[in-house]
Amino acid sequence: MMVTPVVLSFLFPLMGTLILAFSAGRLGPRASSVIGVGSVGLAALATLWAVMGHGGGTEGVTLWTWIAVGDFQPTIGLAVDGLALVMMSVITGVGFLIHLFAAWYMTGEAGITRFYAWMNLFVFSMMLLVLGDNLLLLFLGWEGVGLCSYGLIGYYYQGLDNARAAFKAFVVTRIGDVFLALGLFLIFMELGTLDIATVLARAPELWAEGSATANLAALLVLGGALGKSAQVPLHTWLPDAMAGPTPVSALIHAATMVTAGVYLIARLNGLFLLAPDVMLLVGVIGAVSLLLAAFAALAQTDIKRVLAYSTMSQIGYMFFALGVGAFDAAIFHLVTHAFFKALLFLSAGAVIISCHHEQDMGKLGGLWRKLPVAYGGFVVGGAALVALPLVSAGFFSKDEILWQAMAAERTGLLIAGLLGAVLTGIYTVRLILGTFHGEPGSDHARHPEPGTSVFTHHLPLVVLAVLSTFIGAWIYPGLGGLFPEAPGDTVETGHTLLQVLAMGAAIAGLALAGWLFLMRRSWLDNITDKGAGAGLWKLWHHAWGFDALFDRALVRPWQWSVRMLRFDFINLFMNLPALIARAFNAGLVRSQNGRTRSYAVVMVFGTTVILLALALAPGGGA
Amino acid sequence: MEIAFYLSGLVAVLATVGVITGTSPVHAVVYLIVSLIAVAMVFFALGAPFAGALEIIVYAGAIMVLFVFVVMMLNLRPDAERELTWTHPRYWLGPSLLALVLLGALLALLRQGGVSEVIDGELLTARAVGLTLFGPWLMVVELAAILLLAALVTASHVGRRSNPLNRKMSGNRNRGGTP
Amino acid sequence: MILVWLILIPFLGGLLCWQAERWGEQAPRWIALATMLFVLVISVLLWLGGNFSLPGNGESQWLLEWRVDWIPRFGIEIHLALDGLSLILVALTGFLGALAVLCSWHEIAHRVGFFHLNLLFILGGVVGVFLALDLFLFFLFWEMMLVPMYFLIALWGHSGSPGQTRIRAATRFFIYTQASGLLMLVAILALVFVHYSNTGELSFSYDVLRGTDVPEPLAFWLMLGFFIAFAVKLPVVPFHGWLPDAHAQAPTAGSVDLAGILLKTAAYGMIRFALPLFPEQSAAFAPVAMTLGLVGIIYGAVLACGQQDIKRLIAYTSISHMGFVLIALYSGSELAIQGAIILMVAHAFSSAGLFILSGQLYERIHTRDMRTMGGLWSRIPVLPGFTLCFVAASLGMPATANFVGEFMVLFGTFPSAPVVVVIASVGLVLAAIYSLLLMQRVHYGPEYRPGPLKGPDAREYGMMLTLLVLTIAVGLYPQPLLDTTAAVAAPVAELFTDGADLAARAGEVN
Amino acid sequence: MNGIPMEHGLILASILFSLGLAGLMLRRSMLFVLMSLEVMLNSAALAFVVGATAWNQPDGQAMFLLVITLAAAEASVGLALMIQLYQRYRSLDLDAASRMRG
Repeated sequence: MMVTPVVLSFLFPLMGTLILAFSAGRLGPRASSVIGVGSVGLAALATLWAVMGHGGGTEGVTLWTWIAVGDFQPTIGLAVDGLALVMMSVITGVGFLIHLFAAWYMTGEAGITRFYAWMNLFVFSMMLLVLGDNLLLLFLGWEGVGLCSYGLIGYYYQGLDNARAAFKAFVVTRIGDVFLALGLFLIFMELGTLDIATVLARAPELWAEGSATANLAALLVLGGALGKSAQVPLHTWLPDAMAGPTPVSALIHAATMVTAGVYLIARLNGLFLLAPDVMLLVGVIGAVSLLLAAFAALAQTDIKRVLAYSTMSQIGYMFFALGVGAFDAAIFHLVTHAFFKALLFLSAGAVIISCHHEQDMGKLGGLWRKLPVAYGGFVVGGAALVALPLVSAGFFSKDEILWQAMAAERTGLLIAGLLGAVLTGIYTVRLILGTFHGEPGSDHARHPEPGTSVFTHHLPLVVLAVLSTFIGAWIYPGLGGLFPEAPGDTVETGHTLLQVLAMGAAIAGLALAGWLFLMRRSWLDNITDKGAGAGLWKLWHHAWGFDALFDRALVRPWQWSVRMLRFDFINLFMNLPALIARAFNAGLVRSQNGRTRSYAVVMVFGTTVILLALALAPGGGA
Repeated sequence: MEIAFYLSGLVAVLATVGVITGTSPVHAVVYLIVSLIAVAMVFFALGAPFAGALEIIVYAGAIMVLFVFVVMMLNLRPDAERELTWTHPRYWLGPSLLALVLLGALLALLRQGGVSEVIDGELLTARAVGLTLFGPWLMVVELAAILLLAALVTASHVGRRSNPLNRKMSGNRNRGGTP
Repeated sequence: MILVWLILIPFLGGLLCWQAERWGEQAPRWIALATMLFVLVISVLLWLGGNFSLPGNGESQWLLEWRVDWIPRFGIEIHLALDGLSLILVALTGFLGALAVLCSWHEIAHRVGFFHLNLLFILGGVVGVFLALDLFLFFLFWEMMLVPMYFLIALWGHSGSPGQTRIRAATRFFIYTQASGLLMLVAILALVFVHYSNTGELSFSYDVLRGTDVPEPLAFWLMLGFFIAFAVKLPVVPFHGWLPDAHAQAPTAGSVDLAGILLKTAAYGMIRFALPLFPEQSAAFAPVAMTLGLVGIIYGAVLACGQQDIKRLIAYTSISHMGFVLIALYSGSELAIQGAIILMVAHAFSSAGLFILSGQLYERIHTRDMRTMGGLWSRIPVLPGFTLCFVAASLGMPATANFVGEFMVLFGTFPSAPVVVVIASVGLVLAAIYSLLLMQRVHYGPEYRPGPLKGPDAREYGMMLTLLVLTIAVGLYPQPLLDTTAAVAAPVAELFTDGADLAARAGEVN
Repeated sequence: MNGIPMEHGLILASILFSLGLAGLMLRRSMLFVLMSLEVMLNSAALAFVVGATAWNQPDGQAMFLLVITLAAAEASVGLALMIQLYQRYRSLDLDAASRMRG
């Protein structure tokens, strides 16, 4: 097993987890945070080294053959190419900053060792997911990430609803995983292999474009991606996943895990190109999730839930890009999104800790002078989120996506994208004004204790803030070579028109929100109190009622059937022989009435029957 | 000689019916003795004098006398009222029908049997019987003797008036034993 | 000759333990432990020594064979044979036997010698089942396993609710298996008589009976006789009634043995006897068997979620897992059958682990009712961590042996029965639900009763660690197991192909 | 005088046998049961003798002798039991002694 930087990059988190897991309480909070942050830091360095040493193309490293039975030969092998390196740098880079911030965030919490063990295991699984050269190893990372998100969401396990949120997250993502598994089975049956490179090579030969198998395979893979990236049908777990600590939300539900679906579709782009209408479906789902989440984010009171819906909508943008065929743009947006969304979450974390775990916007307010760093992070992150022209990283990546959509003549999607941009502007401004301006809603907010330690509080926020500006966009290496021809590369006309449109949308959103929340606050409040407005606000608050629908359609019947079946009725069939035996017994006992004469009669009856049989039997007689 | 056979046969059957339907034990025993003697007569009619003699001496003489002793000892009176209760057809209809069916079956078997021998009356002397008894059948005779011995022991033990089993068991029911 | 020793050692060890009780309570435990480790060592040595390549034509498929006439008149002989599959299962028996002894170190206090006698007799019977090749001898060991198990549950078990006493559970277990064993005996005898009427030679030997051509209608019933006997033990849904009661009332050692090995004897019996003896009928019966497997998966999972008693929940999960094995055995693909064997080993580790943990929980909080548990994570130092690992194994988390087994089964069965695989993968979601339910109601959630409890001592920690390391090792590198059983799975898979064209369709792809 | 056909003898024996059997089943008092038992045994003996004289074989009569010894033994034991029954239940009614009920 050659010790290349790539192998090192995912061994460090594994070692970190093992040390922390098997320390069993011997490590104090400081020691465990040092190990936890250190291992991810080393992984980041190893990734950096790998990036430097990477000469383009795909370097494969096969550790050992996992299973070898007939032609089912998945190996534990790593394939390092541009895409993998970009993902690795995001995971380890942003991951390291989040681990650093978590050291500050989790001071004073019980069980920090367990926290960092889970976080390191998460980074390890994510690295495996990204590096795996065959679909089964990818699936290993895929499920590992699910388990770690269960562990981390349910970190405060004392609270029953936290544990229930973790349970829900795992089960919903597991449903997606089952779709992916079925996709794997179909791919193996049809193409005879699981190795990603061979799959992408063999698929076009064996499957005609738009053929039933290609569509089915793409659909199943899409199902898996939806589960993990929390898109429309399987998205209900993301808002509840905010029950975990904020660094967890930052790492898992902003930067890495939710982007796994995007990575999977980008990685198997050959498969999707064979099924154009499934590609369109991806785009449509992206657009729908984008709008749905944007509207929902408008009506949230908890700042973390606003950010959760914002993540869902930004990932909607990435699916939107994938659907249009702009794989490179999707990954570009994934990277920038990782930066500014992590920044937003960490700043929110800073606010929450400073205000003694107060998350409700109503109770916050007037903090911008007292928590300058957090306020700065929110402003820069918000700007990137809204894609403030020329300054923020978000502008470049989102503009690229919209441009690709326009070039691919998907006008319907384009309009949805622009509308989404406007809505994003509105809820971001609402979030920032609600949290930092106006009157402090509670005494927690009146005198917050701002984070002071430079290394673990200010450094991550500042670095992420820098990355969220145009510098972040500039760092992105561009993966043109890896992906097939994106629609926008050939078409030239209309690019500037689109940029104007995109800028207009962003600024319009900002202006509208500013006017509404600053000037017309009272008018806005009474709209949301009366009839139609209140109804709409409640509908958006509960994210268009998906959660309630699933609960009534799936969860309640399941619980009912479990209660009904607790009394194991199939088992009753097996009691039948016992009942029959007991019935016979009761019948025969009555014949033992103790009177000798009745016994005599029975005996005589027996002999007569035998004699009659002898007499009447055909050959009877002598 | 046939007339003697049929006549005594008839007497035997009638006497047996008398035994079954009799209410007083003494009449029943006497009917039984008559029936046994009638059967002995049949033996003589058939030409088996040794069997007939044995029948009279052992069967009628010994066993029936034993019965009479017991009947006398327990001085059983005809308890008419209990006997009457079961004369109601529901009691005796079932078993007697069964007996009839059995008889029918036996007769059917006999008719099918194709037994064509005819008894022409020449005697089977006691000597011949004695020779076979102590010839090939010697073992069986010894066994019969042992059987009698066993019966003797059992009867004496079970029949004893004051046997330990009885005293312990019936200590509580009829105090003071029987007269 | 080693084979005979493999069977005799547990029996002799059992007797020794029984007598050793006079020298104090510790003696039987050490003797029992030594015996089982001895069996384990022998089987591992055999494993390292033997070569398991596919037997060329001519040399016999058995690694070791030992034949001696027993009752020549009926053609019954003591015919013991060892191949890849039985070797692994014997090693598993040795290992789980040692675990069973270890985990009942403090749990069993009264009549320790007799307990270990029963325990070792069960294991001896199981080793006999795995080695016996003569049908009569197989049936003998098949029945011999039951009696000591009955005593184990009846004498050392702990009663659930007043209605569900351990005697009732033990009797129910005994009757279920005994009655189904009777069916198998009838099938064996019928087979022998058919052979006798065909060839005039009375013999119970495996190879001879494989050759008999049984008239069509009768063959189906004989196959059914074998199938039901193994289905009761597997357990397949309609006949599963005995498992939850037996597990709930059995002592920890009994549960570990029961779940770890006794269920595997049924699967082994199917691979060795039910399928090869009646290939065409089994192929025709495959859809029914697969549906039963599916019902087992779904029904087991639904019931598992509804349980209050922790051991009953684990018992129902075993029913669900064994549903996968049943599907694999009747899928007719070599990959699936290899997967089934891996799943058997994996299930043995994960369910043994969960049972040992529930035993340790019982020693600390003296209850198995999950309603009175909760928030144990902070109260017990290391145990919840191990429980989480074994729960992850039982829900089929990759890098654990269960995942490898389950996914090989699903990959192998997909070409021949896609619909079955789709429904079975719903079982994967249900597996997640009941496993996490177990974890949540026992270790997470608000504390039911405060107060720290003592952590695992060296013995418990060692057991848990070995089991975990084995699960992860097989999960990441199952190749040694796969190579040993390759020689077994290939012929069993081919049984179906000459009958049906199912696998042929999968073959033409690559 | 062409002799008595054997069937008649056997018919007589079966009539006596079924009469004894009916008596056995009908009567409640143990004495009558014993007596009908004697009648059945006697009819069996009769059949033996008829057989013996029909085929001129002395074995039949030897068997007759054995039947009689058996009848004697059985009668003695029967009567002893009857005495016990009488002692115990003060009556000869067989149904009284039905403690062996199921």
